[in-house]
Amino acid sequence: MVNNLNIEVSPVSRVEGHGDLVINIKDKKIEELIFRIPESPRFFEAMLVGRKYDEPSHITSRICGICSVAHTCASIKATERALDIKPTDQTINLRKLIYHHENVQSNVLHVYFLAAPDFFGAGSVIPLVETHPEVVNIALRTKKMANDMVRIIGGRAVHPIRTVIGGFTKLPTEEEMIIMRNMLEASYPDLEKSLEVLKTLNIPDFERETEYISISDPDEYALYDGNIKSSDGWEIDDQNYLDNIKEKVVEYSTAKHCWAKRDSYMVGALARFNNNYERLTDNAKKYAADLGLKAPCYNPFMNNIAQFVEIVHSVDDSIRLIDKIIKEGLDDDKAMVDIKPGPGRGVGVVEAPRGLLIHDYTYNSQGKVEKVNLIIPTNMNYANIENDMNALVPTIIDKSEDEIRLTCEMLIRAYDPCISCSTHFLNVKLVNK
Amino acid sequence: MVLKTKNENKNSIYVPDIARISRIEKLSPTEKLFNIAFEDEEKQNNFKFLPGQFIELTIFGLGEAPFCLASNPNNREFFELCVRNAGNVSSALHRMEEGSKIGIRGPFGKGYFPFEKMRNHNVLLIAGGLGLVPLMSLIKYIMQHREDYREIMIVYGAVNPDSILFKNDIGYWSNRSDISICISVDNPDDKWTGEIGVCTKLIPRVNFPPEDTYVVVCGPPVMYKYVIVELEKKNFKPENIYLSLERRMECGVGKCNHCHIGNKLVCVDGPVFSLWEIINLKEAI
Amino acid sequence: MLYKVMDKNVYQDFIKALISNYEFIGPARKDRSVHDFVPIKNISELDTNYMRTTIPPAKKLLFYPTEKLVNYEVGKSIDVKPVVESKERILFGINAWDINGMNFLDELFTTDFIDENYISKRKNLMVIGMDSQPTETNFSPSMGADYAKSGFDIYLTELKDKYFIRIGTARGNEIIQKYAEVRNATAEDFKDYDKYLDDYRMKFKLNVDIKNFYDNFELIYNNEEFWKKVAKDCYSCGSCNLVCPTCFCFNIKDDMELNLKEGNKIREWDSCMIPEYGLVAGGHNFRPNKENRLKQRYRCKLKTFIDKFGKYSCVGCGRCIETCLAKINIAEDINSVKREVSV
Amino acid sequence: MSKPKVGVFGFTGCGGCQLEILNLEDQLLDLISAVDIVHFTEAITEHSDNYEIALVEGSVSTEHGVERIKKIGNIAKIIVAVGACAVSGGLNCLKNLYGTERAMELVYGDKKDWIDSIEVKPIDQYIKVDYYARGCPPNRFEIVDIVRSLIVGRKPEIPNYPVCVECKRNGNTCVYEFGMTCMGPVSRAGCNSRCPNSGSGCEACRGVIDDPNVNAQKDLLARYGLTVEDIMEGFNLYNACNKVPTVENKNN
Ligand SMILES: Cc1cc2nc3c(=O)[nH]c(=O)nc-3n(C[C@H](O)[C@H](O)[C@H](O)COP(=O)(O)OP(=O)(O)OC[C@H]3O[C@@H](n4cnc5c(N)ncnc54)[C@H](O)[C@@H]3O)c2cc1C
Ligand code: SF4
Ligand code: SF4
Ligand code: SF4
Repeated sequence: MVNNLNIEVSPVSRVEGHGDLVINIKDKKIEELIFRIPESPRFFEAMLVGRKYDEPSHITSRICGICSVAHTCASIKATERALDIKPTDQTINLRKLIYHHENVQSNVLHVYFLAAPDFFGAGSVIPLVETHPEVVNIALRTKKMANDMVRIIGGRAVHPIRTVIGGFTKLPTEEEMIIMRNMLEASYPDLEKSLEVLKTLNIPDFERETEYISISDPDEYALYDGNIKSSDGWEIDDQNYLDNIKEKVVEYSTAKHCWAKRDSYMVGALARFNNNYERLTDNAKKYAADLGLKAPCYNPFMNNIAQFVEIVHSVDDSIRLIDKIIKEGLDDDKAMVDIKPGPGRGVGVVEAPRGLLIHDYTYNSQGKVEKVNLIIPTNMNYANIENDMNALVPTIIDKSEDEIRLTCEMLIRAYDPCISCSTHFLNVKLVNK
Repeated sequence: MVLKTKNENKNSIYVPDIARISRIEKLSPTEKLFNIAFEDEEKQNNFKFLPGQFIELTIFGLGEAPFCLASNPNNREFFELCVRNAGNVSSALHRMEEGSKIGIRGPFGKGYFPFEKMRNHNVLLIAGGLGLVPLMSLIKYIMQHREDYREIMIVYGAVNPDSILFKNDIGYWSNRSDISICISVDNPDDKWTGEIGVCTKLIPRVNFPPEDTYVVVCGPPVMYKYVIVELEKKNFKPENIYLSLERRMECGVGKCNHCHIGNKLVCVDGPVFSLWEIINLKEAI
Repeated sequence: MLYKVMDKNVYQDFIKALISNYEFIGPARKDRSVHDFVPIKNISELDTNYMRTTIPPAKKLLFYPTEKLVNYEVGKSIDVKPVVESKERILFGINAWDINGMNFLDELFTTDFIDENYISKRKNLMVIGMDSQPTETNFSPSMGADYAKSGFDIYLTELKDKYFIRIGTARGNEIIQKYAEVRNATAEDFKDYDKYLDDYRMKFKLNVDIKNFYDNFELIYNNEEFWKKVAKDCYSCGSCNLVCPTCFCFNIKDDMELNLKEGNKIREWDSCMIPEYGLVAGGHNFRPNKENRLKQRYRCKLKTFIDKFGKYSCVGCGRCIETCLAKINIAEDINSVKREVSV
Repeated sequence: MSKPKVGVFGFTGCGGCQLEILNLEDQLLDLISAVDIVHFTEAITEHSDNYEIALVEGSVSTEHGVERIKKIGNIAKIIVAVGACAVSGGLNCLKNLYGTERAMELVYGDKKDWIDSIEVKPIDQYIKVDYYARGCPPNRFEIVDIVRSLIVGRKPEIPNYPVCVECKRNGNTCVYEFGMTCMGPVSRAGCNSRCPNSGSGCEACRGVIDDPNVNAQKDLLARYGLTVEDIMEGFNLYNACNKVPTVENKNN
């Protein structure tokens, strides 16, 4: 249909942050394809230098409002590792619980508020209030549940207060644990209804096999803790991430690119699903099957479905965790452990909603930060998005300009790129046309 | 436990009654006069107030503020408020149209201008700026019962000729021989032929005998100090000098304590006080 | 007043019966050295052996930090209705000075106008008093508030092997009749009680010289230097007011729901130590600096209500002293007014 | 009353403020029906340059950002700065302390020349701001309150009293009693004292009140063993762009 095409979407909306997409097609060939990020860099690695050991988790929480719990946890884990602090089991369980619900918060936001409008042909969730009120209400209720969970455990829905190195400044009460459990139980009907809606969606049929990397744990569907594992078969201890994960400033895109064994890899819900499918709850597996999601899945658009399956898993697993915590009893004496600041290096790796997140700190003898390295999931996906796009565009080159534009935007959104946290994205000054 | 439960009023003291603005008149660039009547006729008929009392006016969804009743207390059809556009409630009121609904609580204040005691005496009224508003209900009452009172004099100071309030009433009174009015402005314009400067300086010219005269003063906080000095020079007696005070008020019914000065609450014990009552209250004037 | 005595071993059953038959509010451990009055479901949660509570129990239950007063719907017509909440509750374990603080609020909220929001809750609140341990900052004996003469339905005093009971109201008497086995107090019991009171008073270590404060305050009132010194470190943070059992200042706000149909008048605790307290439209502030405000607070506590109700509006609980991060100390300042005057 | 047109804009920040708007839950639908949201990058595709109220999140840290904020300032009748980054520069200002050049070199090495990065500033350094919804993240109810006030036509009420007021209304035990420190006595309330509610000290993310008693705060923190440097570092967390009074009072 079109032979020459110049698409510029600026900014790509409904992604958290700010990214521009440029595609130049000449004679049905891609001449230039760039996903550029004018989001200004924030230099967290510099800001952290010299701060006291109890501050990085508060500061890095501000890297991203949407995955603030992930950053907080990665930061806490890195510091605890560096200072040789061992939090109690109670602390770990509560962290896992809050962690689940940031994942739910973020996945709900992404599936319903940001991605869903695409499938209903709307520009945003606002028109859906009129056309699909049921969907909007489910979204709001589920989001509220997850927000409330994070509020109860962390003190607020964004940038948690109570999660600190060594444990928690304040514990939820047993009454609150029961309230949370009831909220979780009450969410199942909505999940059922969502399932019915999601079944009707028309997900683009596109596949490209790539390397999938996530953390992994033999006992559970890993989100908070585990080894780094690749679908290509390798697995390493999280402290040694540098052995396999490489990062450098690439000139053609002027952004820090990550790669492992191949030239790009994917992280996020789909990667976790592909690597850890076995450890999902049976209920979540059932939802996956109903939605036609099977591991391994090579369709990046299915990332949205994987996110939904994770919501189900998080609800299931939270109920298990709550029962366990209630049974063991909440103990104020176990809320915090003593902290002795000193020198050391530690790495904290978690699964942020968007994928693998790495914090690496070195402390000096006064317990102040000397050196920092942060690797953020969207950075890791960046090259993979471009590779996907290069593979996708030729398959749809005969469609109308609008359709091409929308499909490309949908692909980017499927990745759920959280650009505000991409500390390494650069502002590209492009000279094209 | 000795709990006073005498007037077991089901209605909470914080619930306003609905009233309607029936007429709006612009008096100056910053002040408007509002005629208001309760929706409920019975309520309106039973609405009695004394000169000097005030009401709390609610604009629903926006806030509440106290305003003095400016009309003749004998007028039972409606009452008047004169409001300066000063903040949230007052500016919203200024944006309202005739027919709009508002909420009214009151009248409040045990302290009012003692129009009974003033009978058969001279009355000197001193107003600064917006201070004329609370005096209006007293003046209108006196003018209606003019024969009960002896000499009446109004001393009124305004910032400029434009800001003079109630020009119609003043014009009408000026043509009467049974009341004298001195008006002074701080900033005259070309057409101004009257007095210039603060109204305090008109006081020395008053020649009412002190033992036979009631004085009423109302104006901005700064005005009181100077006026009182002048009045004292003239030997007016503190128990015969009445002042209307203004403080921040949230409730109007003696609970929120914002208008608290010493052992007095402006809302329930005032807003009108005799000088004697507050003569030793630090912070009052 | 009726005087009864209850055996120690009856006590537990009495409390249990109250807990299961009423909404029962009592002291429970909060964090470390602080207690809080909370709904008690099980007698094991109750801890009457407390020293400190941050927010006075009566204030907490009768005069909420934020409270809806009026609700309205705005449409073609405007529909306004009061929001008055009232439920039957037992307040158990409140001490003498906090009861006296409540008595002050009772008087305040019924003088001139009756505040239904307060009083309807108050009428339904059954008060069972009990002595607690004074803190070092407590000077309630100086303020005449370490003993409650009224304001309670029942006052329990723990003696060696019995509880000495003062029954203040018919309602209290009914409860005792219904749920406890008691006998009339004998001369012996009164003697034991008398001895207990003497011993109890010995536990209060802080004394203030409030005797001539009423007049001395006038002398000191315009001494700017004195007040500047006293208020130097004040943050204007209002903590002293908010934790005080007799402080009652509030603001009223109108709030509309976003649908612009429904709205409320809401009251919220205010504090005379905050600069905005005396601010009026046009920007004039009647008490622009912290010296003025602290002076005002002391006058309100120690003088104003002598004129109005014949009593201090300070019961000497010491909460404001404990809570003040600037170490501003009402007890010390009363004494220093005295010292300043006598030199 | 016609619905005001509202634009929500993001600058350098974490997106958490926009997220707090999406987190309004029960009130979100009411908000959407009370105003006409014409621009909201994080949530909607359509964007329009026709708006009366601009809610701006994030601080300005690029040349491109300077142009954008000026454009918004020209269009909108009312500008609301939302969140610490927009209000005072927030955490981003720690970069200024480190030095833009040095920071670029540390993170990007010899490739630093491609980066558009300038000294971080709050938005009111470029345009006039009418109202400030402070905090990191801001209190979503306060954002609603500001919008609601603008609709009904009053000045939004933004507290100018210390966090201690809210802390006491919430009945908290002061964290100083646990040996911790807190900026509450000099920091602006409006957050509902959420940090002390959660058992940790206030970090002054809403900035300081108009007339803070800085000397008393310094003495207090010193009693808890903090040095002037510690105190400054704590203050700088969210307020490094501002000349906070503590800085000026350091030597007296
Ligand atoms: C007894 C009394 C009688 C008054 N009579 C009149 C009158 O007849 N005409 C007139 O124009 N003004 C009068 N005022 C002043 C008027 O109440 C204030 O200008 C008004 O409160 C401003 O309210 P606002 O909401 O517009 O201002 P804002 O500044 O937005 O006020 C917000 C709130 O602060 C309080 N407040 C602020 N300023 C004052 C103030 N000066 N006095 C009391 N409370 C204040 C009120 O509770 C008000 O709701 C009177 C005040 C009092 C105390
Ligand atoms: S006296 Fe103390 S508690 Fe009261 S306002 Fe001042 S600093 Fe705060
Ligand atoms: S002023 Fe202080 S000591 Fe007196 S009652 Fe209030 S809090 Fe207690
Ligand atoms: S915890 Fe902080 S905010 Fe609360 S009272 Fe103490 S100092 Fe004030």
